[in-house]
Amino acid sequence: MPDSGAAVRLLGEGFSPAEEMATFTAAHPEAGGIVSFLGQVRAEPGAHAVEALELKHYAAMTLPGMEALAAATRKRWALDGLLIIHRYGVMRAGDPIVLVAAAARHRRDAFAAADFAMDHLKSQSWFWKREKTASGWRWIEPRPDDHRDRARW
Amino acid sequence: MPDSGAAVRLLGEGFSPAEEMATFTAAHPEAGGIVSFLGQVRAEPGAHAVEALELKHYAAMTLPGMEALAAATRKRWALDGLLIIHRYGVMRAGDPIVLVAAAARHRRDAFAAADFAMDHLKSQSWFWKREKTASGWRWIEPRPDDHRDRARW
Amino acid sequence: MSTSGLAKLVFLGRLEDIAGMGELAVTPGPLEHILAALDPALAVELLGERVRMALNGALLGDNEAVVLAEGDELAFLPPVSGG
Amino acid sequence: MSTSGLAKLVFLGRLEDIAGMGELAVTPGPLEHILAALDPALAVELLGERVRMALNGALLGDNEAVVLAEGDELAFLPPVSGG
Repeated sequence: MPDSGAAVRLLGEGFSPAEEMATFTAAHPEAGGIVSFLGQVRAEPGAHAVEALELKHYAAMTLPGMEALAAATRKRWALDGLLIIHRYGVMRAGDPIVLVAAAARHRRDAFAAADFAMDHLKSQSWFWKREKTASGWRWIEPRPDDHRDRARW
Repeated sequence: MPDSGAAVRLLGEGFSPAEEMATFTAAHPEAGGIVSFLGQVRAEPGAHAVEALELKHYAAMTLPGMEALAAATRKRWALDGLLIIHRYGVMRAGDPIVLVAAAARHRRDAFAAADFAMDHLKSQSWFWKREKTASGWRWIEPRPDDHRDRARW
Repeated sequence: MSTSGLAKLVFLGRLEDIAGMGELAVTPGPLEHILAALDPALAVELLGERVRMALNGALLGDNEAVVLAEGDELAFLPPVSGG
Repeated sequence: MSTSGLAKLVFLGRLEDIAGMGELAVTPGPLEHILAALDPALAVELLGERVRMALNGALLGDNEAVVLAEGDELAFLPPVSGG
């Protein structure tokens, strides 16, 4: 959607957050501020270590839902640009999962837009997550926090 | 301050936000989320275009003040790491001015810490700014917004 | 078996594990007839109150009667994982 | 002129432009004596109510009496620019 200035991508392969941020920043010289959120697979030592994480999506709904969220975010705040990248598939410790970046003339808009997009991505996007630990694969249930986060807006 | 996990730098030369973010991210594999704010010199076309921006600091106070802000930010939220980089000197359109990044286990802590640090950097740090336009250099006065931003916390 | 003339069920998240498959081609018709032909343990999970349904990518309301036509895709969506 | 035996005034932001210099070596003593020896137009600006003072890097309170000793550095800080 080049006209809307929102770039939304659902990726089955790894990506480089630093490269994506450099490209996004270079594309928005008119923005005074850029806020980003990077979510990555947490590296945790010990018995509860997650060896792998898998995110499943549903082609008919996941990307369309992300695009609707991007449109709603851009409508709510005055942004110069918005980037939403989300992985699916199997990931390991340190792999990036999600990158959201909002470019705006005013700092407060950029912070609020990135925060809003993340709360809704986490609580409403059509992703199902399972984790592999020493005891095998386990599906992850939603946390009460997710609904509380979304209710902030 | 390697022990506190806060890196605070006051730079007279340009820097690469993408490289800084890549290094910071690689240093915090235990963090699930990293929020960053990048402030850059806005490129504006037309008669009001800013040809150059100069930030002056005061050696006896500016960096010590940034370090105190970093310590206060780390004390207030549960962070794995905090990065604050600020430029001084003459900059041109597109040049990075400030980069703040907060790494945390929980997304909300990372957002709040970066937002808090930026509000205080902008309203309380010892920087004086002047802009060069077609009509010459002009000192920039504080905006009422800065005090309102700081009063949020 | 050709899939022409059929509809499709899609099982997401843990429902895929329970079903032992991600998709199932079914004969079009009222949903209750389709579910009646499945393993009852799976049917119970599919009708769980936290499982939502989407027909051809559009979420359905709680009490909508569902009749699948040829080519329809009905997805069963357990709660998303958040995080 | 050697700076030994002297104190220093530091002018920040627009005060540097008004002073025409960033720093000025002065004879130690009470601040009012030092200001009295400056260009009156500059002295008025330095005493502006939005200008704060810092002695050797530490902010001073509003009505603190200031007496500079040898080697002291007194900075005049206009409001920061924010943004």
